[in-house]
Amino acid sequence: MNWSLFFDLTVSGLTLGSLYALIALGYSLVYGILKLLNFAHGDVYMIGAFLGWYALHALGGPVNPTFTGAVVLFLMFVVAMLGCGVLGVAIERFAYRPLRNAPRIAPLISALGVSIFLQNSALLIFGAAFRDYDTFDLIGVKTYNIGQLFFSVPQLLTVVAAIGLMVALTLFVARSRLGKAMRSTSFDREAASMMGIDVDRVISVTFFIGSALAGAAGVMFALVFGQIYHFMGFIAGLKGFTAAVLGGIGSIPGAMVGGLIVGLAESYATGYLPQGSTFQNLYVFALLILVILIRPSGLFGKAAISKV
Amino acid sequence: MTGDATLLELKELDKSFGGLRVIADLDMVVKEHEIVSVIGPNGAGKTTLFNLITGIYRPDSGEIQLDGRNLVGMAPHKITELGIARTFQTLRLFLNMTVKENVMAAQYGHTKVGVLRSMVRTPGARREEKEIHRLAEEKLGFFGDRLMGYRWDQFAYSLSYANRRRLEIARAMATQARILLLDEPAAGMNPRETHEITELIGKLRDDGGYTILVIEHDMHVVEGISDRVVALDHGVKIAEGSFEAVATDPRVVEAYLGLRKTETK
Amino acid sequence: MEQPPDTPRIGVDEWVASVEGKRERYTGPRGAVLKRWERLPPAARVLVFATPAAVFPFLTSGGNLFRYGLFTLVYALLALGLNIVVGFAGLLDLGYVAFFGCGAYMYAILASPQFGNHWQAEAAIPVVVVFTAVVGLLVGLPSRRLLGDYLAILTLFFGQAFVVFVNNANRISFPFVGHADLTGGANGIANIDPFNFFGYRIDSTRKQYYLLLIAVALVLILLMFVNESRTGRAWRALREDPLAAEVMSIPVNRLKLLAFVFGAAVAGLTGAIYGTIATAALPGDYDVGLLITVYAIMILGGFGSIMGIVVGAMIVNNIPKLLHSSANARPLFYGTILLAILVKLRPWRLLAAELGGLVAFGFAIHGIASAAYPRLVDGESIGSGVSARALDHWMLFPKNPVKIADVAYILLVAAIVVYPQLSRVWRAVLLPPLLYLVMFVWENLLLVHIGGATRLILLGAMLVALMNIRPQGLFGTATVEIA
Amino acid sequence: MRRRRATALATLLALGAALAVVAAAYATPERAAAPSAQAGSDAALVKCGKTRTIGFMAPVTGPAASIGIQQVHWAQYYVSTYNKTHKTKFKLQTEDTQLGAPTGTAEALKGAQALAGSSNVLGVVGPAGSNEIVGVTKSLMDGGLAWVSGSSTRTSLTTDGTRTGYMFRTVPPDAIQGPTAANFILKKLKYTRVYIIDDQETYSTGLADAVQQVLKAAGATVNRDGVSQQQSDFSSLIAKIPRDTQIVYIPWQLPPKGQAFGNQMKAAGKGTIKLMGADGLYDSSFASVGAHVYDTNFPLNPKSKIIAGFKKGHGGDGEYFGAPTYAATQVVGNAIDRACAKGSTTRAAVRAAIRSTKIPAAQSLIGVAIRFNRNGDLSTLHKFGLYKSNGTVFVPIAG
Repeated sequence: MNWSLFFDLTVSGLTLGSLYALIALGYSLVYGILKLLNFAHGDVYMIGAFLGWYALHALGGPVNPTFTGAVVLFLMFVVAMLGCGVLGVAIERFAYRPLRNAPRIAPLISALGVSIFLQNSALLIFGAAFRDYDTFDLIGVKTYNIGQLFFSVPQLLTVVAAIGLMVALTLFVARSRLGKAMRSTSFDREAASMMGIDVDRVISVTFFIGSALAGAAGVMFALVFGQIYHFMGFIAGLKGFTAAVLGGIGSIPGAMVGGLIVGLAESYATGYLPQGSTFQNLYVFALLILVILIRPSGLFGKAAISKV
Repeated sequence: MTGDATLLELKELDKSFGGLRVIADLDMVVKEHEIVSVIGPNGAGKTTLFNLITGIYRPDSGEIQLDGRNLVGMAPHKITELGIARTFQTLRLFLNMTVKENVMAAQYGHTKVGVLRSMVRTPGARREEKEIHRLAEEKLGFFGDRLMGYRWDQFAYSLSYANRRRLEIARAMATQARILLLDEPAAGMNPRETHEITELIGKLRDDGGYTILVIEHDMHVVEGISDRVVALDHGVKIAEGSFEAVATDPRVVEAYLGLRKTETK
Repeated sequence: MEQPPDTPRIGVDEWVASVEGKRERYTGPRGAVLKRWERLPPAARVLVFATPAAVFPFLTSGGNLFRYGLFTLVYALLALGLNIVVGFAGLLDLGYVAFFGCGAYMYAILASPQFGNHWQAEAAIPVVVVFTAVVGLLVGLPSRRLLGDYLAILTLFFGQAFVVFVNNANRISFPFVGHADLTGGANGIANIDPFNFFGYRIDSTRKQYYLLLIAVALVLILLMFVNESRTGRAWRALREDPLAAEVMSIPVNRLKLLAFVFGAAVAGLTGAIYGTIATAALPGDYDVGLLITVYAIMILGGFGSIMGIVVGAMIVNNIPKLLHSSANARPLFYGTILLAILVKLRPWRLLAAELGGLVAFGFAIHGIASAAYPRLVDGESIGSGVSARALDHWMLFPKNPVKIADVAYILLVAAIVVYPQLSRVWRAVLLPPLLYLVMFVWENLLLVHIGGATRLILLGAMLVALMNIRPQGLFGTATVEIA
Repeated sequence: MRRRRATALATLLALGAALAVVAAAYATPERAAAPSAQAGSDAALVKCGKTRTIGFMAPVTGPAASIGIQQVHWAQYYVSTYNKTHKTKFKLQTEDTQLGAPTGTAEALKGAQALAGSSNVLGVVGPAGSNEIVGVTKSLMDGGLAWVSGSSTRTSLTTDGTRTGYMFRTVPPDAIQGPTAANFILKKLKYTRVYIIDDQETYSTGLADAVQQVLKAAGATVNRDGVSQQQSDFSSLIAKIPRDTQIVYIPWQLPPKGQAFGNQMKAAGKGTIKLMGADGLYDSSFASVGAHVYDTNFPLNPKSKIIAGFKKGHGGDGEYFGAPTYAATQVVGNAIDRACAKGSTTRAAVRAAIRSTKIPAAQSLIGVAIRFNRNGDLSTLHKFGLYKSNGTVFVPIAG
């Protein structure tokens, strides 16, 4: 066994997986409450990456930052998460809320419209060119290793931050008043509103959190892989979506595990399977189909018993 | 009036959900042209019983026989084709189809023309289509002017609650079933509508020739229609017999009527 | 929805009132036209649309026929197939364009130099259609167990897998046959033969157009017939409520498969035709983007509305092209806005006040800017002519608008989101500045990028707006969903 | 009431759309070419007038917009400099092909048909992608139009004989670039452990195949992989590259992707492995990865005034990927001028003029004279230029 390769693949898989998990959480949260596939979620993630870029450059750029690297990083995350959160709330307010009682497919289409709109607005404003983060200098391009286990600072940062955010979210949903309101709304929206829960507010908060996580993922992606462009949301959104479904859409731990599985599967497929990088997506899809066929509601999803 | 031939027979039926036994060791017989009411408090397993009979759930053990033929394991649509049709407590009409289309759609099972033939409208296809229309109108006609005439082309969602219940029954009739399973046909109705439904159920048996198994909470209705009453509690049959016998059975009173009698009567 | 139990009007339905209302409403010329339309037999309805379409080639040039006519029909045919799966049967199939690709590749294999096959069309088309139908069946099989969103994800992946497969199939060695370059990999399969029916070659744009017109008309009629048959009703029933459908003697699984198979067959046919138009089967042609386009068509047209699809195809194929030049785009844009205001703003006094306010606001801003910030007015509008020059005295045109226009754009998006939340009075007061902002962004940013991002931005915004106004699509009937 | 108004609005919109379609079909100047003109347009006389139209096909929008924009800039640069110094003017009729976009080659096809049907278009610059060319071949040839591409490199496009006399290109095919790169790796660098990664697009797979073939024939250890062009996370792929690999060859077409790949190699601790790109990556952003980066490109003339002028006009940015499109525009413009000597011309004449193009090295930014061989390839270019990064830009080195 080539341990070095295995470690490398694992590190890369975990990094990617954390990002997918963060994106998947957004899908899952929204799906849990509204039973809606938010197609525009991937594009929110893209906007997050761009907001981070603007924050970085407003703070003097990667080479001569106004503050120390850590502060700049922190501010980048804050800007991206807040910005995306507000964007998410606006999207819900404008594109989904008027359609609560419309046929199921209408909000899907509306979401599609938002996705096209965001993607091309980014093209319009940011331009078609790729933008570099160049933060390799800011936070150090140095690679550390423990034995044969190589990892870079951004990778470590991504995994740690992703896990931190997810723990925080889990606690929030489990402990806080709003979190409880979210759970009850997700369980039965009408009953929740009868119990005096402001459902609209809960939904707004859900969108805010999900989108903020996507924004954070966008910045992390750019820190690790260095580059952003207006079309980047689509593939990431698809993978996040896959992760959410794999883990059981609507379930928070499901999204995390699903994300990590997709990331690792992708990485190992690339490394070990024939023509791995070429057919990478095919392998991931095969895995997904397998999981769905065995457990139609995903790994952590509850099997819905249709009430007759 | 009531024939002697057994039409539907349940033998030692069992069903649990995640350790909770919803139907336990149930035996039951429905004879031809009989109206049998199933009563019991909420959670007694009444609707589950219907789901088992119509094949939506598969029993853990036991048999369901229609005319001596075991239905267990058959797909729901197959069971309906063999002659058991139902309505839903929660009303599950095809809301965005017209009244008449609802009834026509339910004739799928006993019609034959395939897609390709209907695409080119062969004479056979036209004939069958005409027959479907005729039958639908006949079934809707059963409800007097409630579902007649210009209402045929209205969408089902535009119907009042009571008419939706009627349409569900008409839809079940259109499958050419012999047994109708009516799940709380009078739920949510006012006294006058309830009275109408009671009369209708009698008419279904007398004029329509249907055998009827009905779940009902309203004791007026149960009293008015039942040849026989079966009381369930926690999936167990606790009493069976005439309305009077069951209603005065101490176990039933304890389980159910003791709490409810004053409210409903 | 539910009637309170003690309402005095027993058994009287809400719709009695609504029916009476509707009857009244359908008077006048519009009512007369609608009534006529409803009384027409399906074949005649198709004729109403097919006649102008048949005349179209004589009115325009080859390039226009290709761009506006041919592709409208390709998309219409494709969307008709999708309509069977999604519109009729209610199955969210996101891998649909893969069937389109299957059709094109299959025909390419049968009739191109790739394998030296040159089949006649009358033999190749049935083979292609049956082949894609079988693929549809295979994809449909696992779908029997899956509901809604899971079906969506599975089919989406089928679509992705298809693209990856055709893009890389040249790298695969198959068992038994060894290496066979089935799809030409990234290069695709070139030089596909035109259809050859018993020696008659469909090789010009006009011939292809008529072939497509016949295909669309035929599929339209067939679908109308199916829609009014037991299968059509069963599909709709299963769309409405699969469980109730199953209990009402409808074999839901078989009908789902049937919908998949027929949808795939139509897509396969379209694919073969498209293959002869593009003269090549290229892997990039069958990706998610096309799926979005086809969905947009079906949605605009209205779910389950067969005639609506044709109109949807016209809109989606042609509007973006019309917007291509600023000469067309400007009147179209302002026309739409004016129309929206005319419809929305009543009474006319308010309308006049708002428009007057807009004009005044423009002059005021322009006056202030030219006095205080001359940088804001030292550019000029795109295009020439009196109207453009007049605009220069009213609208701000910075010489280098890039940054300020970007900011204005973001501001505008924010304003549009916030605006509906305001009270009526504030909305009335803020309308002129908002409209001015819209025009500023349009003139300084959107119009500049009219060949690029603008068109798609407008498409996206249109989809959102349409869903807000009419969730059922332009021609769909209103649907009601129970929670 | 509200619904009724919405219905009215929807109906109006639909009617408006339908009307607009018909109106547009009438209004566009394409009507000049009568319906039957398509076949006859080959020999149809066109008055040249003061302003001559060059058809231009490029991915202005869509996923490949970042390279499309470069081509637009270079083509426009030619037109604007030409128009400043000449009495006759050129105009570009741009058709957006949206390479790699939603509706696939459909947009390219429509664009080609529009150009073919637009009687004042005399020649075409573009399209960018090899697959697009496969798609539009019939449309353009039916219209009698010649096209000069500045970026399609699939060898077979010119050699398979289907487009002879119609297709030309100002960028040499894979058959020239591939061996140049392979021989450099084998003979100059003397490397034997090579990793090749294509980006699954037609340009890239073609080049990768060509290089792999030569390397394998010489007995080198070659690993081959492919990665989707849409991907920007390469970490797992990088993990797979053995640490004793000497050079990674990535013939991709998006320089920023090459840059990201290089940076991620460094981040993974594999920054010592050499990298090599092809003309698609010839850009300062790829060069900025470090001094261990090599590249092949058609020899640009660094002293060319054209390049200097372009840089000045575009904020110092080279955007070299678009440079051959300048040459392509130059070829078409030049040919139209010659064909128009008598005031009117035909598309056939323009084709012939392109075929006989002779632009001297001094006026050409690619460093050599521009002439075409029988197939439509540059006859003056047999070898690619080799470059090595100095950390920020590529500098030529000896092959």
